[in-house]
This record gives sequence, structure tokens and C-alpha cells, in this order.
Amino acid sequence: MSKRLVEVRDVSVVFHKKAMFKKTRTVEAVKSVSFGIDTGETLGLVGESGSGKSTTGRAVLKLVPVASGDITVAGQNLTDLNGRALRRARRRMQMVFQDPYSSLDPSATVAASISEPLMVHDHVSARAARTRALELIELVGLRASHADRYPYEFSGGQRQRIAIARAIALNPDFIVCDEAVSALDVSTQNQVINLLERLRTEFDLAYLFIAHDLAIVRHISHRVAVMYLGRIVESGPAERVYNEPAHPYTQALLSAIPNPSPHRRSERRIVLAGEVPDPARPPSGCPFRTRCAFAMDICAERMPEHTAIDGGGEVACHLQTSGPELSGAPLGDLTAAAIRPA
Amino acid sequence: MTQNQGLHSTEPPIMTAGTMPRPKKPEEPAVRRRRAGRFGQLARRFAGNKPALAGGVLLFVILVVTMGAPLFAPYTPEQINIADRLSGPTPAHWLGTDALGRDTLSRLLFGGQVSLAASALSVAIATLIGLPLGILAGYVGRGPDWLLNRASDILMTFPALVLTIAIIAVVGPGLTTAMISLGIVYSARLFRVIRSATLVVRQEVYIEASISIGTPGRTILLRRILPNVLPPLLIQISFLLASALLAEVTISLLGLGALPPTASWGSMLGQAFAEIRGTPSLAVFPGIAIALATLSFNLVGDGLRDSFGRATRKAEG
Amino acid sequence: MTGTEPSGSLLSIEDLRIDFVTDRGWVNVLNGVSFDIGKNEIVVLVGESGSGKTVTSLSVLGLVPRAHSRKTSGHIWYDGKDLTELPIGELRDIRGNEISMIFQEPMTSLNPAFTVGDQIAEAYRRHRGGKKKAALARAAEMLDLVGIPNAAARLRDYPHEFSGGMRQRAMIAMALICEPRLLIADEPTTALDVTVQAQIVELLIRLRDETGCGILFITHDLGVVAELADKVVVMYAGEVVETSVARDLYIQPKHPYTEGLLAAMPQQGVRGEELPTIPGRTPEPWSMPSGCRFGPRCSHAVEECGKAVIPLSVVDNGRSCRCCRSGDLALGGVR
Amino acid sequence: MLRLLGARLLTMVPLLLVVSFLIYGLIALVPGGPETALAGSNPTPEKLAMVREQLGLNEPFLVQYWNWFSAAVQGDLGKSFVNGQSVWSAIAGGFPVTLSLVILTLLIAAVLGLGLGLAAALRPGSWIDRTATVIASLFMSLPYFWVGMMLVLVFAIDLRVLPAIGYVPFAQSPTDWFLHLITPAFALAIVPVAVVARQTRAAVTGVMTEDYVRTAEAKGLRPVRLVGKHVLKNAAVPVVTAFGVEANRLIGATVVMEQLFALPGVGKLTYFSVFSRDFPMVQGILLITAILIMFVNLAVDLSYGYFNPKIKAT
Repeated sequence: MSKRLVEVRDVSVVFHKKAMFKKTRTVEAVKSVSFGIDTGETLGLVGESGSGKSTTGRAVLKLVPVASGDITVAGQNLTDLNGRALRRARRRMQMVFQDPYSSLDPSATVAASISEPLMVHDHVSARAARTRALELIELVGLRASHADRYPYEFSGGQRQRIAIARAIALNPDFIVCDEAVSALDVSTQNQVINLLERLRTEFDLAYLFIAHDLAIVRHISHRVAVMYLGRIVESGPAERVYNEPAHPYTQALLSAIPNPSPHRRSERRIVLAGEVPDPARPPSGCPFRTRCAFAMDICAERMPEHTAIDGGGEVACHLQTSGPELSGAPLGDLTAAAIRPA
Repeated sequence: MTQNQGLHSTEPPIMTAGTMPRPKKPEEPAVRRRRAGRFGQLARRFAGNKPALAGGVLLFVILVVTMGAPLFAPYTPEQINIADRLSGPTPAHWLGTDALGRDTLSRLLFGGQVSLAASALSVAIATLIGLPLGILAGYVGRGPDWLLNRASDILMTFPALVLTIAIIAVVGPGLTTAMISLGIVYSARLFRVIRSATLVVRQEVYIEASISIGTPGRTILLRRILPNVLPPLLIQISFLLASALLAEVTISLLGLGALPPTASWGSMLGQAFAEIRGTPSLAVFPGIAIALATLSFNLVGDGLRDSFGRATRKAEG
Repeated sequence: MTGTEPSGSLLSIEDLRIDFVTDRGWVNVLNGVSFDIGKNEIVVLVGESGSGKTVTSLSVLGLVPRAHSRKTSGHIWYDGKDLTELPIGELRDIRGNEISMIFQEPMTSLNPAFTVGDQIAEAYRRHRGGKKKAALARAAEMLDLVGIPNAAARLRDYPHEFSGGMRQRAMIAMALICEPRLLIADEPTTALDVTVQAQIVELLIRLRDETGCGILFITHDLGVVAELADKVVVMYAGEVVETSVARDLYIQPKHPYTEGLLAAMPQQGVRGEELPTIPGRTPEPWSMPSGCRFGPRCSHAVEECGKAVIPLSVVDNGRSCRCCRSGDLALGGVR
Repeated sequence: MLRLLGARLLTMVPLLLVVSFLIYGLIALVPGGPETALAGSNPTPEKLAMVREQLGLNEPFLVQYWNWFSAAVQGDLGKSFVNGQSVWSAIAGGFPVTLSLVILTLLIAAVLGLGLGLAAALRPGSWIDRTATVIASLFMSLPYFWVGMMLVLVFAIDLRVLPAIGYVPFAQSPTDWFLHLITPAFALAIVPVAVVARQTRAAVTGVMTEDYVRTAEAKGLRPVRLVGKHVLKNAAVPVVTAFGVEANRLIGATVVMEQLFALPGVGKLTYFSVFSRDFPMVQGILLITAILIMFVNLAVDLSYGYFNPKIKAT
């Protein structure tokens, strides 16, 4: 336990959008993001659309070109790996995708999909791959009789189980789950979450769990990182981030979680004005300042540094460092007075 | 249908006029269906589609009678019989004779061989060029894609028929040259279809999944992309066969393709036009033969398109 | 709180049964759906995929395609008229005028070929007539009302120039431009980010307070609507299984399916423990179980549940429930 | 819009250069060289050399091309091998005939194809839809020149209500112009009618299932406005594309049709030039055809921007 498995340092991803007769647009989708994940640990990565969370997940697996920074998985530095060496390294890390309807090849049977990693990496015989595929099918809670069927015969939840079986086929150390349950119905969603949790403890897996649904992330993550416009604005142990959010954006996100309890109706909700800015034209300084109720002059000038905070983790917010009259004051005391409902 | 829904959609797609509520497939289908697979399912849907089935049967019959022409034809196609020239349908000559007294039925059967083989030749050439290049351009993108696209742009600046005729002007008449050049012209059309289908497939998450597994590019091309661009390819091939047949007929009709005394449906029509006042039946029967063959290709193409379903139609662009 | 006397109700759905034609012939998708919406009331219709909630909402305005569906019984009463029997011309006069609707996908629900202003103004001109210029001015007011800055200039934008949240605001502006008495919102926040979702919910509550229209809000997520709903209608497999005043439903559900849905909300889970699930999945319309449709998945099921058809019966205080054990079960609500 | 037009015209320039180069290059492939076409049936080496000299074929290929291309840009496409006539004036002489035929054909295709497709799309599954589908399938499969022959057989030979062959200029007698063209135009139109009808049906039924059509329905719009405004503009892109493709194909088909109906247009000229190996004429025709088709494609592309503002933006 608690051996560092994944180390991501200052990773940036830049996309170039070409258009005829127009300037090439450069979008820095991920900006010097750093985090680590221990063996057997789940890191929840949350953010809204356009926050760069999915791109970060792909960058860790080098599925998108990484502009700068270092990625180490299980002691192997992926940064400069390419071609065959990269393909080989991929056996230790896998991915489960968001849309269960398109992540399986419609022309391949379930068994064929699940055996793909076995055939590619272990060069096992077709028969051995099939035997293993059948085991995996039962491990994720489907029946062996499902092996020769095609994806269209399955529901979303079942397809996601098949995708998970494919991901764990090679006993990887690390799986990126990119919105793995967000396309599913509430009751099915929980079945898949429980499966993921069971597999994690059974095989000592580490997850990077990417989601926009904060309630789910809270349930399964040991630590949480919050992204906004390509940057991690706050990270730390799940309990600390959820109970004492330090960044105004985290606070707003948390207060936007739909609250099912009618007892707590009176609780103040922070409704953020506006929407996430265009990632191609991010605001100067702190990316959140355009929607932040506490924005100060300095926020437009400088990107705040990541600072360690009590209770664990880091936050990138001027309020925590150089907020003149706020220095040292815990943010929680301010919220009630300062936040106006929209 | 389901993949068209938004990320968070949990409700079946909404119906407006024209759509049908498509039920999701049941969890436990009939036991015997298990091994049927995607192409088995396709075959079942195709057979359930009456026009498509009729087209398939018609095509089969046409192929059998033309390829078996030596067995079925009452005369040889070049047998001249001046005494019986330009006869209408008679018991001896069911479909009549031409200006040299040659039997129209026999010439139709043998001519069909020539015409169909010629169209198959040009479509085969188009496939051999268009399929690999289309997949290459769609999968690799960047430079090769740009270059191949410009090349197909250039080929598409000319009507297929005009370009083929121009090539004939240079290298001289003859069916084989004509069909080879036609095949090259058609390869541009096929290239476009395959390229856009590949682009669609390449965007699919299951390709990214294969990459993330560490599957080599070659395996991805063969096992993931190729099977999934087959549907639009098959559809396009059946339509191209219809076009190629028509082009063969046109070129031979103009006297630039099949040369006398070889019978082809086109050359027969060309000769018939001169006699249309006296012996209209000479023009009628080849026309019907061409129409039936074209119809069968089109019906099969439509049937495939319907059987492969909506997703494919999108890929065709 | 709201009383839902039939006399005071704005819209009343009564025993609605609808069949769809599929590859397998006619299948039943709505089976005896009944509930009322009162004036100025927000009714939330909750259900998972295949529950029939969207079909219910579409059938109010007759937007279920007639060629592929048939009504086998039931009425939708509005203003003394049965909307299901109303001639299509009269129904069109009600659509977008007295009753209007917004949809789940703001990205695809606006026509990409016309400007936003044109599409908002179009609803107004259809029902109120007048010059295009006047209608556009009115559309600008509406955009302003739903919180789009610089409204007059943005009228000339095409939908693709709007973000998701703004498009949903534009849809709301379009729906409200004729001051309807009822707004039907079919999963209006599902496709949006959490912070934008919160904005839209706040906006709907504000607009209800300002304009006094009733709202039928369709969703699959009980969490989204806890603070919005006056009344909740829970649907499962084409049937209403429970109706209740919102607060009571959350505190003490009467139907085991409602209990399951509430427990399955991840907010309700205890860290480190397995999340509660409802085993199995919603039955397909052509393979409905006999008796209680939730029976095969229900942990409280007894032999009786598989036999007779269970009616929707009044349990107490205006609540109704479709469960033969509603009297003897004590189910848990939210914590 | 103007900027876009200018930009698109600019991209046509390199394409035109390459295309013209290929067209001129074609004659380099002639077995024995193009001079064989002009030197008679049994040419002596001296005669061949003389012809080469006359045609400037002794110059380096690139120089030859440049001479041809720069003259072509100034409107001089050379002279016919066969009768010494200016290529430009020969093409210009046949152009009105071919243009008349193509435009009449496209008109028929538009009226019948759109009508049929729309009628089918608005009542999917009805008898109108089924009839239209059958008609489209049949029309797709009929060889157009054969249909032309059959029409001549019925209307000109048996019924004697239409002239069989020949052409009368519009300026001379509009009625005769029309009567002479209607048969070939109708025969040419059958495939475009089928294609346009199918595209229209597919596009309209596709658009009818879009969310925004349901939105418009929920607004209370009546069918005429719903279809006339919201559906048609969105369905137009594939239909216009089909028109573009068919226009391209039609230009090829006129070669046969003008031959069959003895219409003195560019198609007949093409056929005659190919048969008599009149290379300057073939080159000129190819060049003009390529330019025409580039403009048709440009018009189609520009129309996308109108029908779908999102395309314009990207």
C-alpha cells in the first residue's frame, strides 16, 4: 500500500485547431497539471465541461500528445516513449470510457473484445484467450453464455461491465475511468461503481476517476482534484475537500450538488454567474476570476501559486496567499457574508 | 439510434413524425440467434426486405443465364443468316434477328457476359485503388490525406464519361482500355466514400480503446477499421456496378467500346437505333436487359443500405 | 402547500394508455397514467429510462407521432377540453401559447439555420400576430428576462454562437413569450454542467413566481428537484407508482421503487460501503411481468404481487401509491 | 461572403493549373505522337517531320504547354486538326444548344424530383410514398438513351406529335426549340428526377426527426410554415449537392444524347472530335468542361453557407 504508482508533473496539452483562411487557434487544454496516485488509491478528478479533465486522463495514458511535463507510471517514465515501447508500456495502464455504446467495436463479439489485450500483449493462443475471457466475463458479473454475443445485444450497464473486463484483462496497476458511469441510469450506475470498488480492493488497482458528478466522486475517491479551465485549482483528501473546500470554485461546485433532503432546503446555494470561458481565450491571471465573487485586482494579474493548506492538499487561490485583508482568515467564515445569491 | 443521444440522456429518443420508437434489444434473445453475428443479422434483414430480395434473385438469374450463355443460347452470337434478317420475334428467333440475321436472344446472352464482365472490371479496379487509399487517407490524415484529396478533386473535375472518352481519343477505342480508365475515374468516388467512412470510424471510441490497449496500428486497421468500413463499401460497389454497366453501354453504343462483331448490350443498342423505324424490337430487348440488370444492382444496393441501418448512411456522407 | 382539487387544477391527466408500434407489433408504453397539475404548481415527473415519462409529457401537446402510436383510453383535461380529442388545428393554437414546452438537448432543439431572435419571435407572431419588428422587440425583452446580457444584439446570433446554458435560456424565453399557463420542461438541465444546471433551476423557480405559470418538470434525478417540486409523480415501466407532496415523498416514500431511487442517489451513500442498488433492470414493454411491474426487482415482494394487477390507490393526505403492501411497509426516506 | 468567394476563387487557380497541365499532357500519351492524326493514313517520315514543325512539337514539352495555356487564357484554344476552324468558336457555337438541353433537364428534375420527394416525405408509408419509391427505383435503372429511343419511337414515329431529331434555336422559334428539346431533355431527366426525389425524401424525413422540428411543432406552427421554413432550409444541403453531382453527370450524358438526336451541341462536337482524333478540339472541350464544373461546384459550396450558417462559420 501507499506506494507512489503514478506521478504526473507539470503536464500541459496544447491543441491546434486549423481552419482554412483563418488563424490557427491554439487551445491550451491542460496547463501544468501535477498530481500523484498511490497503488490501490482512487484519485477523483472533477470539473465541468471544458475543464480539461478528460484530456488530462488521456494525457496520462499518452493518448493525446503531451506538450510538456513528465509522466511516470509504475517507475517507467512515459514522457519520451513512442511507438512499440509505448504500446508495451500500456499493458500496465488501461482506460474505461464514458460512452458504453461506442467503446466496443460493434462488429466484434464480447469475447473478441475482451481478448484483444491478451492477444496483443501476451500473444496467447486463441483458445487460451477465450478461456481467460470467459473468466473475466464472470468476474464482472455477466454470464459465460454472453461471450459470443455482439454489443448491440446488451444494455448500457452491461456494456460498461464488458469494457471493465477488457480493462482488467492484463491485470493492470492503473485504470483511468473517464466518466465511466455518467451515461447510466441511477440504479445501474451504482452497480457499476460497486463493481469498480470490488475490483480495486481485490486487485489493488489504482483509479483516476474522472467525473462531473461530485456526489459519486466523493463516494469512491480517497483524494480529489478539482479542475477549472485546464488547471487544477484545488486538491486534497476527499474528506477535507468536501467538508472544508478552500477554493471559491470548489465551494460553488459543492453547493450546486443537488440536495435531496427537504430538511436542508434553507441552506444557501451559491449560484455562479455566467459559464466557463472559452478555453481558447482564457482570462488573464486566475482563470476563475471572471465568475468569482471574491475577485481582487491581483487575480487579473497573476495566476495564484499552489499552496499547501491545513487538512491536506493544495489550493491555487490568492485569497489563501496574498489576499490583503484576508490573509490567514479561513474562507469558510467569509462565505455567508460575501456570497450573494445570483 | 442510441448513440445519437446526449451524454446524460436516459430516455429513449424522442419521436416526431416519421420516427418509430425503436425498442432496445431484449436481454435474452432466442437461443439459436447467438452465432448469427452482425452479418448474419444483416442477411436476415436483407431477406426480410422484399425489394432487396427480389433484386438479389434477379441479379442471380441474370448472372446464371449470361455466364451460362453457351448452354442457354439457341445460336452462336456471330452466326449470320441474311435470309432471316430483321425479323421480328418468331418461333425460331424468340426475340427476332438483327440486320445481319443474327439471333437477338443469343446475342443478348453473350453480350451480357461482355457488358457485365466489363463493369465488374472497372469496379474491381476502382476498389483496388480506392479502398486502400481511402483508408490510408482517412486513418493517417495530414499530408497523404491532403495529397490524395487533391488528386480526387482533379479526377472529379470531369464527368466520368467525358474523361473516359477523352482517354479513348488518345489511346484508341477498345472495351478494356475504356473500362480501365473508367475504373480509375470511379476510384475517386470510391476513395471519397471510404475516406469519410474511415474518418467516422476513426473517431469512434472503440478505436481509441484499441490504441489505449496498445494494439498495433496494423491490427487496428485490419481488425477494427476494415470490418467497419465494409458496409459503405459494399453499398457503393453495388451502385458503382450499375453506373459502370451504363457507362459500358454508352461507350459501346457510341462505337468506342466493344467493337464489331463482338456483341455487347451497348453495341447492340447502337446498331438498333439505325433500324428503329422498321424493327423497333431490336432496340426494345437490349434496353430491357440493361434496365433489369441495373435495377437488380440498385435494389441490392438499397437493400444493403437499409439493412446496415442509419449509422452506415451517415458514414456515407 | 398546494391543494390539487380537480376543480382547481390546471391540467388533469386521467387514465392515459398509449401503445406504440414496434418490430414486435403493438406494445403498451403508458398504462393508466393519472395525475393533476394545479395552477402555479411545480409538478415533477420522475423515472428512469423506459418509464414513459417523456411520452407522457409529449402526449399533453399531442407531439407523440400519430402514425406509430395509439391511445387506447384516457383523457388530458385542460380548460374543460380533452386535449387528446381536440382537433389538431385547435391544439396548435394552444401549443406554445397556453401550454409550451422545453426539451432536454438545448444543442439540437434550436434550428441551426435561423437566428435565435427569429425563432423566439416566431412563436409570438404565430399566436399574437403583429409586425416582425414588434415581435423581435418582445423577444429581446424575453432574452433579457431569462438573463442573457446584451439581449437585443444577441437576437441576431445563430444558435451555434450560444453556449449550452444560453441556448436553454433562449428555449425558455421562446416558451414563455406568449405567457403560457403551463410550461412543460423535459429534462431541461440533464445535458448541462452542474453550475449551469443550478442557474436554470433557479431561473425556473423565479419565472414561476413572476409569471404564475404551472410547471411540469420531467427528470430522472430526484436530487435536482428536491427544492423545486411542490408535488412529485414517480413513474416506473409505463405506470405511475407513487404521487405525493414533495416533502412527504422524500421523508417517507410509500413505494419500494421510490425508496430504491432515493437510496441509490450517491449523495445518500455512506463512504466505504457499497452503494445501494436496485437489482435487475426496467422490463421492456413487450415483456412486462404480470401483476406488479416492479415485483421481480422488489425486495419486499410477496406471492400476491405477481398475481393481480395492482391499482393506484389513495394512501393518505392526497398521496397515492401502486403497491399492495403500502399499508404494512415502513420504508426509509432520505437522511 | 465576398471574402469567402474571393478565397474560393483563389483556390481554384492552382487546381485549374494542374488540370490544364494534365489535359495538355494527355496528347503526349498519344501513341506515335499527335502528329499522326494530321499526317494522313500513310505518312512519310518527311511529312511527319513537317507536321511536327508546324505544330511546334519540337519545342520542349513545358514550353509547348505554356504556349498553349497562355493562349488559352487569352481565349485562343488553337485550331481544329480537321477543318482548321477555331476551337473557341466551335465550342461557342455548340454551347447554347448544350446549355438549353442541360437547363431544361435540370428544370424537369427540379420540378418532378422535388415534388415527388416532398410528397413522399410528408406522408411516409402512404401510397404516395410507395408509388414515389417505385418510380424512383425504376427511373434510377432505366438507361437514358434507351428511354430517348423509346420516346422517339412512340411520339415521333408512331404518334407523330413531336419531331424526331434536330434543333431549332430559341431565337428562331421558341415553340420549335422546346418541341425539339423536350424528348431528349425528358430522357436525360429520368435519372436526376429519381436521384433528387430520393435525396429530397431522405433529407426531409431526416430533418423531420430533428429536435428543432419538434420545438417548432411545440410552438404551434402549422404544417405549411413548419415544412416550408424549418424543414426545407435544413434539408436543402444534400438536395443541392445531388443537383451538383447530376449537373456534372449530365454534361457527360449530353455526348450520347446530342449524337442520338442530332443536336449540334458541344456533346456532338466532343464525339466527332474524339472519333476524328481532333486533339486541339478535345483539349479545348476538356478545359472548358473542367472550368464549368469547377464553377458548378463552387456555386454548390457557396449555397451551403446560406442554408447552414454553421458551415459558414467554420
